[in-house]
Amino acid sequence: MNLWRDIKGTLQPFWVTLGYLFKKPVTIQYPEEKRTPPPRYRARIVLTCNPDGSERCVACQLCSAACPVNCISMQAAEAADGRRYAAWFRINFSRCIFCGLCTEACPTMAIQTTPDYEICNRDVLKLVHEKEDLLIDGCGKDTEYNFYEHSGIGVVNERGGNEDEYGPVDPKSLLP
Amino acid sequence: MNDLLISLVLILVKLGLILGVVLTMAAYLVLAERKILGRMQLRYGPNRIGPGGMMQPLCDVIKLLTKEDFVPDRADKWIFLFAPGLTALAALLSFAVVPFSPPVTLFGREIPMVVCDLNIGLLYIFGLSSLAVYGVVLGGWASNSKYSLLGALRGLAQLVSYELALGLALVPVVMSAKSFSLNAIVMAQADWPNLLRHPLAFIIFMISITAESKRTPFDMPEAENEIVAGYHTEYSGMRFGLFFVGEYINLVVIGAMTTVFFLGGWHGPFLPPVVWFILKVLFVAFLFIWARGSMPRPRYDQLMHFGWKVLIPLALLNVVLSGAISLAVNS
Amino acid sequence: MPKLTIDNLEVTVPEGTNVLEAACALDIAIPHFCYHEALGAVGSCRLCAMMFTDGPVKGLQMACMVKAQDGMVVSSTHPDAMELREHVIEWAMTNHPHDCPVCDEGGECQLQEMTVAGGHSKRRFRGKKATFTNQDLGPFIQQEMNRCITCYRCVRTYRDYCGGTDYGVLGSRNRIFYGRFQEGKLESPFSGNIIDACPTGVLTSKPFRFKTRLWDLQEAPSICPHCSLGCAIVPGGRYREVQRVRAGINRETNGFFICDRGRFGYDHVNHPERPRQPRIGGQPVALETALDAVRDRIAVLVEAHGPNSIAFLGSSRASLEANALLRDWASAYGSEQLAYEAHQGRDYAARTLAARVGGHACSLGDLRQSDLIILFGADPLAEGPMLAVAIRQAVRGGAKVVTIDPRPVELPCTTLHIPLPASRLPELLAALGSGDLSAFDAQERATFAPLLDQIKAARRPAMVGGADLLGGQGIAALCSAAADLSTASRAVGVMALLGGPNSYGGALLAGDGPGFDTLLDAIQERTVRALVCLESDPFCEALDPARAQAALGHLELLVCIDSTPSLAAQRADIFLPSRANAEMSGSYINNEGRLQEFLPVIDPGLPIKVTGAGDHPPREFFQTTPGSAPAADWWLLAKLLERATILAELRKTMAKYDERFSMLSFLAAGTTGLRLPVKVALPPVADRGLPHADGSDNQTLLATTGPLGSHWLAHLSAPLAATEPQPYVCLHPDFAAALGLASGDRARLTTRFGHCHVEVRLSAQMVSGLVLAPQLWDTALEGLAPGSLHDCRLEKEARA
Amino acid sequence: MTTVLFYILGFILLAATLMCITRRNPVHAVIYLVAGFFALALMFYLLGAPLVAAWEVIVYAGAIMVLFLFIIMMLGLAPQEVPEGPGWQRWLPLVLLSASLMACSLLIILQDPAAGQEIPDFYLAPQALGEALFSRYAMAVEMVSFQLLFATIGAFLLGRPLPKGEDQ
Repeated sequence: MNLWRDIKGTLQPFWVTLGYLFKKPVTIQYPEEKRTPPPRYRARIVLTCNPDGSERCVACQLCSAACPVNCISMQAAEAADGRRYAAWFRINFSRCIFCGLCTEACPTMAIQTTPDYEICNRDVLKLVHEKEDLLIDGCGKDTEYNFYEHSGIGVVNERGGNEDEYGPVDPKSLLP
Repeated sequence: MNDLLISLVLILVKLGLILGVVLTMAAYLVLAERKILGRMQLRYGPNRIGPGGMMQPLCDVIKLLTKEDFVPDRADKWIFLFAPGLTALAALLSFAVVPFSPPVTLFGREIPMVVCDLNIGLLYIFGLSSLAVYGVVLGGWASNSKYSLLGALRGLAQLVSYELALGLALVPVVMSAKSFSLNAIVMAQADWPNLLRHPLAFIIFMISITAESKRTPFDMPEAENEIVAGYHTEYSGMRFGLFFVGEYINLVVIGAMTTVFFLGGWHGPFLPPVVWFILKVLFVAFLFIWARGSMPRPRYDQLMHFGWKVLIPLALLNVVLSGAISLAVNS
Repeated sequence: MPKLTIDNLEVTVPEGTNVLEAACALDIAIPHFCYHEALGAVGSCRLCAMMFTDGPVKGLQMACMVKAQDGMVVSSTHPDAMELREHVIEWAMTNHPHDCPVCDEGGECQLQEMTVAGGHSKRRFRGKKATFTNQDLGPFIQQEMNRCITCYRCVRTYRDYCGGTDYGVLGSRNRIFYGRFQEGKLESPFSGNIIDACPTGVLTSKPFRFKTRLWDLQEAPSICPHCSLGCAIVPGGRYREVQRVRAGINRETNGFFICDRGRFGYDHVNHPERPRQPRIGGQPVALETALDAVRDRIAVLVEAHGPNSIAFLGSSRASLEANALLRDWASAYGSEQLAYEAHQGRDYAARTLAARVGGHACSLGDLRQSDLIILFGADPLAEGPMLAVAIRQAVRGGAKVVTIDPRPVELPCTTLHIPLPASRLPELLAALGSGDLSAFDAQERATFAPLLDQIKAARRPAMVGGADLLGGQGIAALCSAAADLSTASRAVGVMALLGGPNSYGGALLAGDGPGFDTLLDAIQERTVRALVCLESDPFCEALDPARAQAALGHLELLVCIDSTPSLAAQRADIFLPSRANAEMSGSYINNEGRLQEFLPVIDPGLPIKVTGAGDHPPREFFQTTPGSAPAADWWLLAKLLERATILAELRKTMAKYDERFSMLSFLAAGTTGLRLPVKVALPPVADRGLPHADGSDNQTLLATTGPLGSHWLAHLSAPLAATEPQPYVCLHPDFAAALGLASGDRARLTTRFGHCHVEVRLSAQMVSGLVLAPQLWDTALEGLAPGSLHDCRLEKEARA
Repeated sequence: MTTVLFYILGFILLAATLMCITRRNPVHAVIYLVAGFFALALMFYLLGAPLVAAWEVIVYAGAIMVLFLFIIMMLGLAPQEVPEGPGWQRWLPLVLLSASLMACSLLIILQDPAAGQEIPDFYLAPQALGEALFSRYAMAVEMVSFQLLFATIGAFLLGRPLPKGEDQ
């Protein structure tokens, strides 16, 4: 019967909450108890390096474009060898929502999230991390990839020196 | 003249006592609500300030007092400023007629344990509860914000609608006490409480008083996931605090009213009457907190339908039935 | 008017339209690379394939190569067409380096879009990629040939449309290479257009390299402030810095392209020495203090010496609104000392043009359709570069071009050049108008008589004049000649190259008021004691800077409103910083009377790269942005006049000067603008003529506008610095031989502004007996106001 | 004492009503009207009719004026002008009225008018009222309620949205 169902539906939750009232809470008492997040946890963002130790980031601004809260800003610049790099790179962790979209957008595997979640600070400016705060000495989750070995731009190797390229053509030659 | 002076002093003492107890109760009800809700949701609730979070209300008060008191641009400033006070005041004043213990004889003087035993006490409470709506409505209107206005409109319609059912639910109580005086109503329940005599009235009363006090599940005027914070969206600091305290004083008042009207007031075995009274009030307060932990918010139109199409006819029917029964029993 | 059906939608298009354009008219997006509205269709990219299911043409065809015909039924979503497009994109991508993260085209790359639109997502080709070695194409263009998809757009833009000769296509098969035969700077002054034209990242802007992604760029439709043509541009800025300019589209003026001066001349906004703080007597003060000081001190002077002791100088680069408010301000005091251009030749030219051109005014769009164009004392590459491109389009359509000028006039097309001294140009115009060439000698008559016949025979002739050399009298003669040569069946178009983007607007406001030379006289006589300069620099822009500087020294009060570190800004008693046109809204009226609006791109402020002073932008925070004091010129004037600072309100008050200004309310940025309707009754202009050299024993020097980088705003732009020439003079070979000079010699040029070491260039197109020198800023040649004649001495120097 | 209170309350009532009809802002007018109702309620109390006093507050101040407010807020009738002059001056009347009302209420509570026995049949008992309404004046009460019912139905009929295609 409908009325019976309604009354039951109204009273049942009271019973449930009353039961919960006497159960042990599931809350983890954070500063006293800590948990170890899984390796793929999305917390503090870092900039990783190539296997050869050079910076991975090419300042393509895809992470800042993907960022839904606009917490990443940077300026690209050109090194002497034509390499594009970030002249400055800034993540405002007081804005960051740790969604991880930046890492998905990154074409060079440079920007990665880490399980280090304890970055709270009373001084907001200390949450604004510059490139030197973000750079780590390691490859992070991807230990092989080096963008410039595949990009076709002669930075790591000479032009045409990557494994899937012929050497530079001579447009003035008519030989096949 | 001496007599007048003594009665004045007595009134002031009682006022001070009530004010102190009620405000403390209100403050700790906030904590209690947060802790109980927390446990119902398998959390701890506030537990950081003082032992078991007992100093939390103090911190809240300090925080509210030190926050910026903000008046929105183009708000109707004066109405905006006095509206929260109106809410808190109306709730506090209701206590003037609540008897919390049988009269005590002190120094040969019989002192009624009520500030003012009005013979229209029930109507007085009605009057004040219908005035409490002004705080909500004017505050919401003066904020010059669409959410506040929507909250105020909702609050207004809700309060007006459920006041009818509330009044009708109390008619059997008045009929059996044959008086509007709360003292008389309590006295009339010396043998058994009205809860047993008028169970339907009790249910209607509880539902409509929940709506009247804007508590969950009938917190439409401040439904935070629809209209930010409703009528007090634009309030900050202690003015918000006044709305907040008003709500919890109201909770105490409701507890007291329910106790007086249905739970037999201070009557009870073994324990002193005041203790019985306070225990009953706290139990009712717990019921409200429990309801908040258990019930979802209905839609606004559902609320209106329920009030006008179910509750009021039911209350009318209850009046007729109670009248008939009491006629039959008496004759 | 063929009527065809595309994707079940019917459309009627003009005769000669191709199917791709017809689809565009229906807002059906067809992927394409090689087709471009300005360049036309060549059908080389094979991407716009559509299935012709019914009608005169059937089968899978390239939409850009098929003219729309009646009864065609076309499908852009036919599976065959989609499959072909997908394969074409896949082929185009076989050699692509997949380096989008480090490519500047990212975000506005048509190849990216077409790859996604074409459905190609996974590379199947497992072979190796061909690679190329890039060329250094100079300071403007960065080349990355690996990304090329051989659409030929760059060559068609550079060679065919803009008339460059030093860029082309080399090689064959998959070794096709676009570039110069040898590395080196691209010579065409329109080379930047290949950046816009290239659909991928092969050709990108070098000054903009790695600066900003398109999605981070703040862009807004604007009007180029560099010359009077009023080309549509779209500046882009980020981090409080204007970083690039791309061509806007205005089919009535520039079409789809702009010149390199407009494209790379944005940097004056970010100039490191740009004054950004109000100053009184050289000391920085708050804006309110400066505004009060201006009001108070002018009020004191008016009180003491009457309203005419205050003179006002408007500007051809200030917005129309600001210039109108300046007139309001002058009339508020009752002052009649109001001029709009410090260079009085240009001033009178503009006023004469505004008063007399009438229905003859012709736009660049009209000019592209002309069949005969005669340039009288106009050097498009210096005074209005896009005119040269427009002329080239006319020539490509079969037009003849004649240039009559004392200078050599280089155009990217075949021209007939007739050297003639500037002073004789009005005379020639009068003779052409009347048809009476008797004043000329037989040889000259032999040249000009066929010209007269050609004009009379032409269907759409146009005459172009330059304000610098013609002055007011010359422009008057140009307008009269055009009127006389017009017949009932066809009118002769008139276009004049004026001093600045808003010369025409200033001229409309100036009416028959005094010229700046009159004001100078009054200043010299101490009847004028205060001068208000609105974005103009009388010290440098006046026709006779020496006299101007001497006279201006007498001033008791010099108020300057400017956005550049000009001499007037440095010497002003009270200085108010204004915004550059990329930082504010406003409107200009270009040289054909077209009212156009520009919108702000960025807010003023010191660029982050300056405030950062190093690798990072600053980590402190301020209540206000450093360097954000500059306000729009009209805003400052409205504040001074204590008016509401709302542009729309100010515009409503402007119709009292010219009822045509009521059109301002209908103006929208990014459109073709609004051509002012013809108004006949304009006050006559009293022209005092151009001052000429007295012809003493030395040589005569004709000052002229320099090429790209030597205009004031362009000079302040760092990217153009590389193109700014070293001081040079140009001589006729015969004259040079008489002086004992040869091409490439170093010479010492002495004028009354001092000495200067110059390089000697020779040109047979010069008028003999004349030394031609460009006005070059920050050199001894900076006092040479264009169009003025000076006495000079040229001596050969031994080579260092 | 009672007489003095009566005159004071009378003055407050008149003043509040005057303020009510001169306000341009409808919400402010309502606030003054409510203050007037209070004064009226106190007067009823003074005259020995506490029931009427309570109903005055519940029905008029608590229900009818609230509905007025509802309509005003729903229709957005408040003027959009910026308040003129310093705010406290505009609200001085209300503050004064409220303060004197408060004082009067206190006086009434302290000096229970019943003590003086000035009016013999003091409290108008609910029973007496009920009997008067439903026996002696039953006809009149019924007529009035029917009129109210008709008015309600009429308002509903006039105000309901017309069915499609039906013209006025």
